[in-house]
Amino acid sequence: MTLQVLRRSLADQRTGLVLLLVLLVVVFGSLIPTFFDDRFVVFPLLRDVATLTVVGLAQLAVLSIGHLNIAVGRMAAFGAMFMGLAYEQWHLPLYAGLVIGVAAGAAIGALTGLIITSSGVNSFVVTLAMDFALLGFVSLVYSELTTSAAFTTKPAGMQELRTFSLADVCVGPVCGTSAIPQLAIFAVLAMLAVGYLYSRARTGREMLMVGSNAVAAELSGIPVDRRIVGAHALSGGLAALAGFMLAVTSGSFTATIGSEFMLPSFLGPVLGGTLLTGGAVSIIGTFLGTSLTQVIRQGLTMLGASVQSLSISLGIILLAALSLDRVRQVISERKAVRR
Amino acid sequence: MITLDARLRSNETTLAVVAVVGYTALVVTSGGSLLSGSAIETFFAYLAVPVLIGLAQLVALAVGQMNLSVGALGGFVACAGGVAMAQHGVPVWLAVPGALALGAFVGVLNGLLVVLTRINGFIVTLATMTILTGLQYELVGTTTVSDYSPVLRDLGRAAIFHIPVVFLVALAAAVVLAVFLRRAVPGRHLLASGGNPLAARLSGISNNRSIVVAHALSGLLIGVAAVVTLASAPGVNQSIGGDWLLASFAAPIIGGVALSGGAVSVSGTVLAAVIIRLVDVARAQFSLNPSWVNFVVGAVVLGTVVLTHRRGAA
Amino acid sequence: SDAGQSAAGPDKKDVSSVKVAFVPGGPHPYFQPWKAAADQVKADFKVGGTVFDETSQWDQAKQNSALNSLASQGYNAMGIFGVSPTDINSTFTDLKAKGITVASLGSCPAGDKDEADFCLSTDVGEAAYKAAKTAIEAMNGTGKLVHLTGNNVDANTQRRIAGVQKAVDETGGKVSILTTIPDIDKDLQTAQKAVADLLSAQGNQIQGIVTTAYNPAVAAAAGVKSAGLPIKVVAIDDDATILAGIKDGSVAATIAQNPTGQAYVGGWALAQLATGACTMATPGTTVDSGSFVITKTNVDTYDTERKAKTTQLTEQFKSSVLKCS
Amino acid sequence: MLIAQDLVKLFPGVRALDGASLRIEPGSVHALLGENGAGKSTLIKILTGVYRPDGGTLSVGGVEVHLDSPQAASRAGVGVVHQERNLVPEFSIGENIVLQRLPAKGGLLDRAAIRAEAKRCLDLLDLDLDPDRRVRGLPVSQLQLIEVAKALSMDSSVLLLDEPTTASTPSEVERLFEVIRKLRDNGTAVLFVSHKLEEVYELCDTVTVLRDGVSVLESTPLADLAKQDLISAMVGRAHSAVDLPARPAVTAEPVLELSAVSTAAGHRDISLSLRPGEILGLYGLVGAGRSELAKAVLGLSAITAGELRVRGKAVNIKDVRDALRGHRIGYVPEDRKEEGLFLDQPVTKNIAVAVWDRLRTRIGGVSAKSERALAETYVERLGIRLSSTDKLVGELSGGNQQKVSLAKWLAAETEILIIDEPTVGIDVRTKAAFHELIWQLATDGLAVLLITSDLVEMVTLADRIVVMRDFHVCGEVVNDHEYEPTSHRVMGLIHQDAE
Ligand SMILES: Nc1ncnc2c1ncn2[C@@H]1O[C@H](COP(=O)(O)OP(=O)(O)OP(=O)(O)O)[C@@H](O)[C@H]1O
Ligand SMILES: Nc1ncnc2c1ncn2[C@@H]1O[C@H](COP(=O)(O)OP(=O)(O)OP(=O)(O)O)[C@@H](O)[C@H]1O
Ligand SMILES: [Mg+2]
Ligand SMILES: [Mg+2]
Repeated sequence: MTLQVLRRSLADQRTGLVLLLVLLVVVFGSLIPTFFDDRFVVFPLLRDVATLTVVGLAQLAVLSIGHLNIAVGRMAAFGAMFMGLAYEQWHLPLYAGLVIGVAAGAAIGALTGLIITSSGVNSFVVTLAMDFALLGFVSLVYSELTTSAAFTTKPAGMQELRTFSLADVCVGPVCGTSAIPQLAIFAVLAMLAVGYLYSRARTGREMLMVGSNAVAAELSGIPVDRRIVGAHALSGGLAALAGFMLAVTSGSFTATIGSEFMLPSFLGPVLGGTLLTGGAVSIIGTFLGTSLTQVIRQGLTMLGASVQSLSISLGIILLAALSLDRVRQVISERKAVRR
Repeated sequence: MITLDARLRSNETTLAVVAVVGYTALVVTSGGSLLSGSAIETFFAYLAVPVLIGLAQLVALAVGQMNLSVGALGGFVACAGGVAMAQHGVPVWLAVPGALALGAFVGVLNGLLVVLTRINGFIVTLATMTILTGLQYELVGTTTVSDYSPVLRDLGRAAIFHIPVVFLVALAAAVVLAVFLRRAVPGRHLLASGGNPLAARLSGISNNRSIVVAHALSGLLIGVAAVVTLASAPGVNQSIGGDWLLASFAAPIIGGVALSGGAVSVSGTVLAAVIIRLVDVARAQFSLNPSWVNFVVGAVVLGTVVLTHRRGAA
Repeated sequence: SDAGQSAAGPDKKDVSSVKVAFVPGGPHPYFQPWKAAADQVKADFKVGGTVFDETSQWDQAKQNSALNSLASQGYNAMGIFGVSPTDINSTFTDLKAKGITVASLGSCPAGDKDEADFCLSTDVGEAAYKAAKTAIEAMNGTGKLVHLTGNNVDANTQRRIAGVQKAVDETGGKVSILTTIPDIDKDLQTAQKAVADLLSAQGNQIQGIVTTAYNPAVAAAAGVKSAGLPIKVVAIDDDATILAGIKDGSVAATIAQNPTGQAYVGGWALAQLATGACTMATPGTTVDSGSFVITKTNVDTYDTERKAKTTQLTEQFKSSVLKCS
Repeated sequence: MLIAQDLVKLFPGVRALDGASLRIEPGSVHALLGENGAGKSTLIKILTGVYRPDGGTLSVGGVEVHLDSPQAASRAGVGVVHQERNLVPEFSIGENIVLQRLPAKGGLLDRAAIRAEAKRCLDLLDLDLDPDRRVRGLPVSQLQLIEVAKALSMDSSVLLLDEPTTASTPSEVERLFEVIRKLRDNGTAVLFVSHKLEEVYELCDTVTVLRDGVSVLESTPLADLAKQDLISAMVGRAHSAVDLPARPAVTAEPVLELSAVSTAAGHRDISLSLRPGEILGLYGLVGAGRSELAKAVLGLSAITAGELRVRGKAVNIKDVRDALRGHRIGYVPEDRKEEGLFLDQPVTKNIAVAVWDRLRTRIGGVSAKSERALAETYVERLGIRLSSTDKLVGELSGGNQQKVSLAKWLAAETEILIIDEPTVGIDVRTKAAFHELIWQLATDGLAVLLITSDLVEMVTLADRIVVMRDFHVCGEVVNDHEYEPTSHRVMGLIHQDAE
């Protein structure tokens, strides 16, 4: 029994990620005395990890059906734009604006899904075109409605969300740690919801089956088109949530929100074991993959890496991590055979 | 039943018609100024790089791979060539083949990494992209290198009957690539690996070799694009290659190349690059705000996608 | 300078306890003089340390992360070029809340409020105005002008567009703006292509080009030269490529800014504030670091003028911007 | 000539071969038999250098060889048709045929040579196909023959055929056999894998039987063996095909009726009716439009005229979901890999996919426990061989995959079940079990529409047989379960229509 658990966890890609993550944290921690500084290092690091994990989940949602979302960043900008509008033009409270923005993101995602299902054209092409359309549209709205290309109105609670940690959440006399930002709660909720969706809910499981074999899914009574639209809507909604988190972190709602999302959106899920071909997702893996890249970046920055050595080392560590993973896979396969 | 071949061909016809109609419309609205020698020269000069990077992506797509490192590799090779000539006095006759070899070499590395680690090519090239971006910055920092080989730069501006030499280079690359993929045995092996890797393997074709060859060719074509950039850009700096990635996908995909591998269209890719170029020209001619251009291009593509690809009996 | 010695007293920290970080928005030629200035600040004012960190890569999130890392390493004074003018005030607020002295260098936050202790920067609107004026002069006061610039959805770009517009308005219709092309600063080839297409479509109607971003400036200089059109190009900054253009005549003029002065004077003022030797007379004051028209005539001498401006800036800080005990 | 000795092959968790031996002689046709998953395809893949054995030796012409790649095998003179289709869809038929040795002249493909060589191989099989035509879009039966042509082009001294006839019409099979005999007479050694024992007796001289990766009968002359001996060698016990007892006549009202239906797929004027507890056979030659008709019933192609009635009510079925939920109609597709299964998903999900609604816990999620329990029920009921229900379906042998595909629809508990070619590539024992199962399901009240090209199977199971040709119905035969007369009447209908 325990042996089997051991073997299974050895064969799991995520085990490698956890080990690597622990190793890196130990190495950086011993090299950099201030690496565990909760105000300046851990808190902001976790805030970024939280945001990028949600970005990763947004990509994961479409990877589950074997699609890609090239427009993930721009959907974040689109959703964030509605939040900005809600606060600046309609004077809505924080969470009302959040709901409107996420709904707008989900709507644009659903529209993308509808275009894909009604035309049968590859998602790469459609989301690429959508990326262009949104890039133009969002800029136009901002230059039309604002003078400094940003919605700067901050509704009540936004500032707190930016700086508050679990230390500000108390149950009786017991308060949380000041290292964990409150913003991370959004990421945890998103992970729980998406995790439940794909492991337990029929809808999410059916999305995975669509990713695995769309024809068989259709012939098994799965409403394939609806699942495709659903996955894209989920992707858009999560992207908008990530846009919100980024806007809260950086301070205002601008057209450039999400322009840096594309790379991390793939890194997290793929490092974590989500297939690009569809049919398998890993939510924890997405979190681990995102953490890994952010920890590497943070550690290297603190070690005083220059711009160039930062990218070079990041690339090399990624390759090394994945190659190690490959070695581990080969070993665990051998073991299984020689049993 | 419409075969894919026929569909590809009809796709190419459509693209050709769109290109001709678009060009004619721009000529008419410009009052004919687009027919002047210098306008034609400008039109084609900036087509060379899009065609080359589109082809570089096409080769990778042919085996079912993606090459995300096109821009980073192109920028790196261009900067390496520029720095070698300007700061280390490497003569141009050595620098140009050197740049091509460097491109191909990094391509081979990409391919070998994919084959040896069996990591998805998407991820491998993502990692090499990051590395190459760093190397490019390492080479030039924030400066623009421009005082290198006048011979090369004259060639970059030279034109034969108003057709720029750089465009002819791109066109020649396209023709050679088309012949290679259609008629040469290694080219067929490459497409077989892309079309059905298992069948290819069972027929004695090494998929690993196909992948390495495809990445090497992709790198080589990027090397050519880098040389063209060296010749025709006002100089090379850290920003070179920054906008190549999406452009490299746009041309082959609009041109009818399958993302899953095995089905390619060189002429479709070239035609798609022409159409994308027409959008630039229109933007300059009508002084359009780039935001509007992006929005309209995106919306029009989405609209046509919906209208022309209605999933019917297919 | 002996300004560093003024920091002494019971409730004041020693100047060697101050570590100053200079954080540009990303890798860009404009910031390169900051590097030397940072070393100069360390040498001249005996601060505990200086660093130049350009890892932000033009991403506000990455810049915030870099700033926090620096803070954790004990940097308690920072001169920052905010990536996003509308967001940088939040970053300033955060840093100040953690006891860090902050200056906005090279660019001021959008809006009327500046949460940093002070902003020492080129007045971008003013610089664009000067550039346009110079271009109009070179065009002999009539004709059509084109404005090439950077990211359209950036508060600074909007200020530049307004600056150019102001100069054109002052001609009373003799000069008009043919077109403003934003979003072409991302990379050199995009800029080059945009310039070439512009010249090929409407080149014979254009008398002047004013550029307020780096890549378009390089591209415009080269494009006009190779097209052989009699267009006057006014560029931005004094990168070697552009100075070469001025010397060979392909660039009529360029507007140099004063990054060295920003970092040097800014670094000194930061140290004064961080030790507690001085306080701001009015917190959040904006000081113009100066912009300088360079033409063929002063291409070899403009730096003297700029150095004078830097000296004048130090005086200005001592006399009116700071309040020192 | 080709001798394999004590081959061992391990896959994660499976000993696919565990001491398999075999000896193929020139000038003879050697049958390789065994149940699904016995290791036949694995053995062939070792003989052709696709897999490397974990133990054992191989020799060709008395020389020990190590075939570590498909090239090495073809150099050693071994040609093969694998069980799975292996053609490059975007290439022409000609290029596919000569893919292993693309002829070149001056570095470029020699198209004329390709065409000539392809034509030669196609002619051998009497196939009238244009070598320049693209492979994509060709029907399965032709793909299979093109693969045979591809194997022939190698002029190999050993030819291995892994179930080459599963998709062929009787005349195509006959044509293929003639070619095989000709090759045999010219001294080629042929290995032939099939689950159809009639074919084996018609064609083969010697036989090897694999059971669980071991050769239980090795290179024995076939003439000495009765069918029953072969079957008991394969299944490991005496096996007698149960004669299914006659079933009571069905009188209930029809649950599924088509009257004068025409479809967008090209069907004209199709009428038939199906009652609960009845097995209605739909027979026709390959391409007669039976699968398409099933898909039209499921709403996958539009009904353009006529009426579809379910339980007496005219209905308009939108899609499979509607068919399943609204009308309790299920469909087991013929192409299990493309249409039936999720190969990279575990067996559990493959079986439960259509019934997740039923497996929900109180708080609404699908319960993994009841999912597993459900899967295990059907794994046991259908005798699916696997080490764990978490195994990916793609790792099962062909026959076991087919069982999973059926299990999904049994689990869905439909009242009307359309079963398309259920026993293609299925071994005798499983086939008998399948027949019993289908018979039992019908007896329990399920309405079964059975599409099969296997006339024996049809006569064994169907109560009535509707015969189709060219997308229309050309007649109906009441099955008296006597093979000779019934099959004559069925074939008669097909041919009468042709005149
Ligand atoms: N690639 C593989 N990975 C893991 N297991 C495999 C693989 N290929 C085959 N097996 C296993 O090896 C065993 C033998 O399979 P094989 O395909 O050789 O059977 P077969 O005799 O050809 O059956 P069938 O008649 O159904 O085609 C089966 O248990 C199968 O599950
Ligand atoms: N000779 C052919 N050439 C091309 N396509 C064909 C040919 N014969 C049949 N088809 C295709 O096969 C389909 C119709 O066959 P269908 O599978 O419905 O028949 P079937 O009677 O069920 O045969 P099978 O026993 O193979 O399932 C159609 O899609 C048709 O286009
Ligand atoms: Mg088999
Ligand atoms: Mg059929």
